[in-house]
Amino acid sequence: MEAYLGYFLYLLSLLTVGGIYAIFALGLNVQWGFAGLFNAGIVGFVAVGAYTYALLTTAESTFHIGGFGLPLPVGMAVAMAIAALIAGLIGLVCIRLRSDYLAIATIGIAEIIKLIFKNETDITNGPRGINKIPRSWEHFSEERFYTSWPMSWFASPEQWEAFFASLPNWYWQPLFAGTILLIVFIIYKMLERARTSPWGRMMTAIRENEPASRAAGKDVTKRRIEAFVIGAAIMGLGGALFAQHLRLIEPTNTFDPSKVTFLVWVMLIAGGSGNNRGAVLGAFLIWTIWSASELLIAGMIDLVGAVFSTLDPSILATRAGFLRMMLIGILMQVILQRYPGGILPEVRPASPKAEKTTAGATGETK
Amino acid sequence: MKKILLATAATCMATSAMADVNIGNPMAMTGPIPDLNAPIAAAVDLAAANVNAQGGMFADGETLNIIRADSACDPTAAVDAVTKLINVNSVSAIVGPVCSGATIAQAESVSIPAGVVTLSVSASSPAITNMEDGTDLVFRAAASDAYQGVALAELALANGFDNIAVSYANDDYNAAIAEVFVQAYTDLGGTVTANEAHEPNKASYRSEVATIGATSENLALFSYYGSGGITLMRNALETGAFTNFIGADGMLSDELIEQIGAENLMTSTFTTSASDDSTPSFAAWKAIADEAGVPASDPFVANGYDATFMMALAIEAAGSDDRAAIAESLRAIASGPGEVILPGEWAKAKEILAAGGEINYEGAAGNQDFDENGDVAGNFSKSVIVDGAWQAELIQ
Amino acid sequence: MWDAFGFEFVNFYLIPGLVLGCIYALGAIGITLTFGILRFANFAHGEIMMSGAYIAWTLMTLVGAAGLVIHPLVALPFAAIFVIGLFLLCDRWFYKPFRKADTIKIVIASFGVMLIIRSAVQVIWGPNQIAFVRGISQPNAVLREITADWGAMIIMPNKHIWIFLGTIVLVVALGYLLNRTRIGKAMRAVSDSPDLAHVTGINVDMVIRATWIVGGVCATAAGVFLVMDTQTLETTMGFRMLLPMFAAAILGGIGKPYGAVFGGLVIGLAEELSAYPWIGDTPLLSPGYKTGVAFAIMVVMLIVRPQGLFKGRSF
Amino acid sequence: MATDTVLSVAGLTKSFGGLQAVRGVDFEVERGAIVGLIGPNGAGKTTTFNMIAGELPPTAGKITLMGEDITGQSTDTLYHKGLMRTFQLSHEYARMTSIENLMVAAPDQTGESIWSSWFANGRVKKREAEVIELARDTLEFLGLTHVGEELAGNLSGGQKKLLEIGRTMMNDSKVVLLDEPGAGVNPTLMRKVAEMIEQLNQDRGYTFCIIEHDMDMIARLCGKVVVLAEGQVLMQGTMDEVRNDTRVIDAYFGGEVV
Repeated sequence: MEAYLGYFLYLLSLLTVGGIYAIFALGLNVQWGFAGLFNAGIVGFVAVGAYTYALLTTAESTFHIGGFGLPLPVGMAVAMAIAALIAGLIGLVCIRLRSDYLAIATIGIAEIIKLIFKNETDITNGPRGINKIPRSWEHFSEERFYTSWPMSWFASPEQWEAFFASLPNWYWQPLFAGTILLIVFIIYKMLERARTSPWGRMMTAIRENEPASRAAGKDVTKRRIEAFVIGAAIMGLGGALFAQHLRLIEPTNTFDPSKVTFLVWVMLIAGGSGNNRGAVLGAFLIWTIWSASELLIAGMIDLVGAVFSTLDPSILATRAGFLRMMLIGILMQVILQRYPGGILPEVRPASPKAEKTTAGATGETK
Repeated sequence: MKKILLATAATCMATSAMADVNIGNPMAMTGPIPDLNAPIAAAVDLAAANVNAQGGMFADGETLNIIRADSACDPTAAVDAVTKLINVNSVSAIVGPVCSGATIAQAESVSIPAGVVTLSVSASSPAITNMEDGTDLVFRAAASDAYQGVALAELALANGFDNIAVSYANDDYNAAIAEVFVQAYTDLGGTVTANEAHEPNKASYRSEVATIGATSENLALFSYYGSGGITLMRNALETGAFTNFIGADGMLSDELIEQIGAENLMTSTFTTSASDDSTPSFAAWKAIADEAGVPASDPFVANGYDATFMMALAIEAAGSDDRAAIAESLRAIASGPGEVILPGEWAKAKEILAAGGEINYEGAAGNQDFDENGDVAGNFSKSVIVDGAWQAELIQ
Repeated sequence: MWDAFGFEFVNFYLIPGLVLGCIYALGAIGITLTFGILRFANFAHGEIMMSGAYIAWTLMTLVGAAGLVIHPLVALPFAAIFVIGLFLLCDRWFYKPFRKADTIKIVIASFGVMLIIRSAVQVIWGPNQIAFVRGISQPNAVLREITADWGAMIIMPNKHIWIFLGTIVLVVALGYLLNRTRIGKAMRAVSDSPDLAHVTGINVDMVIRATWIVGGVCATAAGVFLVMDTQTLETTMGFRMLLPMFAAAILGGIGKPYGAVFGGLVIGLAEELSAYPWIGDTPLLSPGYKTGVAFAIMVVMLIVRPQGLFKGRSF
Repeated sequence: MATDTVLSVAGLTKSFGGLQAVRGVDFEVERGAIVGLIGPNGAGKTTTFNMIAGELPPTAGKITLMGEDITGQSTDTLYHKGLMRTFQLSHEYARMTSIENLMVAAPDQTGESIWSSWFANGRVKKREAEVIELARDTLEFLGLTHVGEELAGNLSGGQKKLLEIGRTMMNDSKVVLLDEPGAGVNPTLMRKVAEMIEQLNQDRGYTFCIIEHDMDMIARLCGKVVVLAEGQVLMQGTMDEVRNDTRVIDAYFGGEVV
C-alpha cells in the first residue's frame, strides 16, 4: 500500500512540474507559435516572476529586502505584472530585431537579469537565494498563516494545529498539483479562444506576411510587443509557481538556461508550435522523459555493471546525468527532422464557408 | 507506451532493493562542481562498503544500499531527484545534497513534508540553521560557514596578516563564508583592504587580481578550486601581486598541487573542517581512505564518509528502516554518553547496539555532535605544503 | 612590492584584455562566417571550440605517453583536422536537412548539437577539470629585460606571446584566403549576396564546406589558445565563451571576418577594463558584473546599430 | 468629373546612400480618377508608391491625402485614413484561406483586441458575422467564391491579384495604389482585373493610382498618365498625349511607337 502511495505522489510531482513547464510552453507559444518571436531568454522572465513572488510573499527576513508577507494570489498577480512590464520595455527596443538577432539579444538580457539578481545582494540575498517561499495549500499549515486573518477568523490556532496534524503530511500535494493543472487549463482555454478569434487570425497574418498586414492596417510593432508581453506574463506566472514548487530560488543554478530555456523550447517544438494542445502535451511528455530517464539510466547502468562485471559502473554512474542531456539533444534532432511540425502540428481554426447559405449567414461564425 | 515502460522499469528497480536498507544519496554529478563531487561520492560508497563488509544491517545482515541521484546543485533537479528517491525508491533517509541551495530546496519542498531525515554532507549555509519550524529532520555533517569563517580570521591574524584583500567566488558557499570572514577579521582588529566578488569560471582573473592586488600582499581567497579558483590562484601567482594566500576548504585539494605545483604553493594556507593526523578518528579515517584510494583531505570527503556512516548507525540503532524513528536515534548515536566509535568500526558499534548499549560516533571530520538545530561545530585544521603534499594541523 | 611594476595598466589590464580578445576574435570569425554564409546563428560553435581543445590535449597526452613532449601549437593542426571532420559531420546530419527550411529550425538544431557535443565530451572525458599545462608561467625574461631598459617593463609569459603570434598568423592567412584565392572570393560573394552568388554560378556547396573548414580551424585555435591561457580544460568553457563571441561578431558586423576580429578585441578589452579603477580607487564596475559587459555591449549594439561597426548584413 | 484633389505629391525625393532614386516628383490625383504611373524599369515608380504608402520615409517632399499632410506616416495609419496599396509581387497569406485573407483586412474588428476575445465574446461574434458577410460579398464580386475556402497559396497569379484588390474593398478605401495589377496574370484574367477596377471606380467611387507596364490596360483605364524616368516626372497628360510625346518615346519606348 505504502509503495502505491509513493507512486501516486511521484505521479503528482510529475503533473506539478510538467504543469509548470506547460505554462512556460504556453507562454512561449504565444510569442513564437502565434507571433513568430524567437525568445531565447525565457529564463529571464521566469526568474523575474519567481523573484517577485518570493520577495512579496515570504515572511520578513534579514537576508533580503522585505519579505512582505503578502497573500499568495497577490504575489502571483504582481509576478505576472512585473514580468509583463519588463517584457514591454524589452519589446520597445528589441522587437524589430529579426529571428536570430532577437534570440541573441534576449539571451543576453536574460543573463544580465540573472547577474543583477546575483549581485544585488541587499535585495535578493545574492547567490544564496531566498528560501521559505510559501507554497499554495501547504502554506495554510504554516503558523504565520493560521494565526492571521482570514484563517484565524474560522478557528483558533490550536484547532488549526490539530486539524493539520490530523491530515496526512502530503495533503497539499494533490491540491497543489490540481491548482497548477487548473491554471494550465485556464490559460489553455484563454489562449485557444484568442487563437480562434480575429486576434489569432491577425497574429497569423502578421507572422505570415508583414508588409501585407501593415497595408491592411495592422500595427505590426504594437501587436508583436503585445504578444511578447502576454507570453512573458504567462512565463512570470509560471515563474511564481516554480518558486512555490521549489521553495528556494537562487540565481545561478535554478535558472540555468539549458534547463529552463532550452527544455521549454524542446517541449514546444516537440509538441507542436502554434498548437496550444501541442505545447501542453510536449511539456508533460518531455518532463516525464526527462525525470524518469534518471531512473531508467540508473537501471541500465546497474544492468551493464551486472553483465560486464569487469567494468566499473561507478564511472558510468557519475556520468549518467550527461547521458541524459545527450538523450534529450538527440531526441530533439529526431523530432525536428521526422516531425517538423511537432507531434501535434499547428491547425488553423476552421475557415468560414465562402458560399452564402440561405439559412442566415450570421449563424456560421465559427 | 513509453510511460508504461518507464514505470515498469522503475517498479522493478524499487522492488528489487526492497528487502535491504536503502539510503538516498542525491549528489551533484552534473552541475557546477563535478570536481568536488566525485571524491565525496567515493567516500559515501566507501562507508557503505565498510558497513556491508562488517556484518551489514541488523541481525540478519541486510545490505545497505546507496541509491544515488543527481541533484546538480540545482534546486529543480534536487527536488525532482529527492521526490523520486523518497516516493519511487522508498528510501529510509537522505544522505545528502552537496550544495546548500539544493539541500534547502529538497528539504523544504520534499523531505520535510514527507517526514524523511536529511543529513547533508556539505551544505554550509547559515540559512539551514533556522530552516525548520517545529520539525527535527535536517542535519548536517559539515560545520556552518559561521564557524570556519571565524577560525580562518583568527588564523590570518595569527599568521601576522594585519591587512588582507578578499576575493570570493559569487556562489552561495563562497559568498557566505567570505562575509563571515570579513566580519570576524575586522572585529578582531584586522584591516580588509579590498573585498570583491568574482564571477566563477572566467577564463582570466588578471584584472581582478590587479585591482585588489594594489592594496595588500595578502589574499584571502574563497573559491572552488574546480570552478575558477585555480585560475585565479594562478593569475595571482603569475602577476606576483600577492605573497601570502589563505582560504577555506573549497580550495584545498590535491588537484591544486597537481595543476599549480607544490613549489608555487609554499605560502598558501587553507583551512578545512577535518581534524589532523594526531586525532585517532582522523587517523582511522586516513587509513581506510588511503587503502581505498579516496583522497582523505579533499573538501568534504571526510564529511561524506561521516554522514553515511552515522546514518547507518542511526538506522541500526533505531532497529528498523522506519523513517520516523531515525531522527531521534541519529542524535543518540552522534553524541555522548556512550562508547566512542571511530570511522570504520561498524562491527564494534553493531555489537554494542545489539547488546543495548550506547555509542558516540567521533567522525573523521570532527566529533559530529549535533546541536539543537542539527548543526555540528566542527574542528578546523590548517593545511600547508610539506614535502609536496598537504599536511594538516589542528587549530583551535 | 607592487610599485616595482609601475606599468600596471598595460600589464594587468591591457595585455590580458588583448589575450582574451584574440580568443574571442578567432571564435567570432567562425560565427560570423556561418552567420553570413549559411545564415544562422550557430550555437554549437562554443562546444566545437571546447572539443577542439580536448582533442588537442588527448593528442598531447598520447604523444606524451610515448615520451615526447610537444607544444600545444604542434597539436593544434591535428586537432583542427578532427574538428573540421566534426563540423562537416554535424553539417551533414543536423544542418543540411534544414538548408531550405526556416532559419529557426536550424538554430534550434544547433542548440541540440551544442547539447550533444557537450554531453559527449562529458561522458568521454568526464566532467572534471583537467590540467592542460601544469605549473605557473613565468614572464618572458628577455622581454622584461628589454622593456625594463626602456622604462616600461612588460610582463608577459610566453604563452601570451604564442597566442598573439598565432592569432596574427591566422588572421593574415585568412586575409590571404579571402582576398587572393578563388574560394575565398566566392565565400565573400555568397556572404554579401547569396542570390547573386547563385546566379553567377558559384558552387554553393563548395563554399559551405570551405566555411566549415575555415571556421573549424579558427575555432580549434581559439579553443587551444583558451586552454593555453587558463591551463585547464573544462567542459563548460565553450558555452561561456559563446555569447561574448556572438557579441564580437555582431559588433563587427555579421559576415565580416575582419569586423569579427576587431569586435573580439573590443569585447575582450571591455571585459577586462571594466574592472579598472578609472574613477577613484574602486573598480569601475564590480567584477561580479564582468560577464555582463559583453552582453550589454551586444544588446546595445543590436538595438542601436544591428548592422555592426563594419556594416555587415542585418536581417 | 469632380476636380478636387485627394492625393498630391510635391517635391518627393528619396535617396539611398548616394543614389537618388526619386528626385522631386510632383503630381496630383483627383477624386474619382484613375491615374497611371508609368516609366521604364528603375524609374522610381515603386519607390514613389512605397513612400506614399508609408513603407519608406521620404528624404524630402510632401504628401497630402485629402488636405492632410501624411508625409512619413506609417502604412497602418494610412489604412485607417482610407489609403491602401497592393504589391507588385502578390503578398497573400499563403497558409490562410481566401476568405480569411479578405477578413484580415476588415476594419474595426472588435475581436482583434485580445481582451475582447476573452471578455466580450458577444460583440466579437456580432462583428465577425458582419465581416464574414462582407467577405462573402467581396468574393462574389471578384468571382472567387469557388476558391473561397482554398488556401491562398494555391491560387493562380491572377486570382491572387484579385484577392489583393479584394482586400482593399474590405476597408472601403478611398484611394487605392495598385502596383502592377497585371503582372504575371493571363490575358483573360487581365481583362477581368481591368473590369473590376473600372467597376469599383464607377460604382463605389474609388480613386486609383496604378503602376502598370501593360499599355493597353493603362490606355483603357487611365484618364491621366504620369511618366517617370530616372526618378523625375517626364510629363503628365492623357495617354494620347503621352504616346505622341517625343521625350517619352525617347526615354521609355526607345523610339518605337506603341
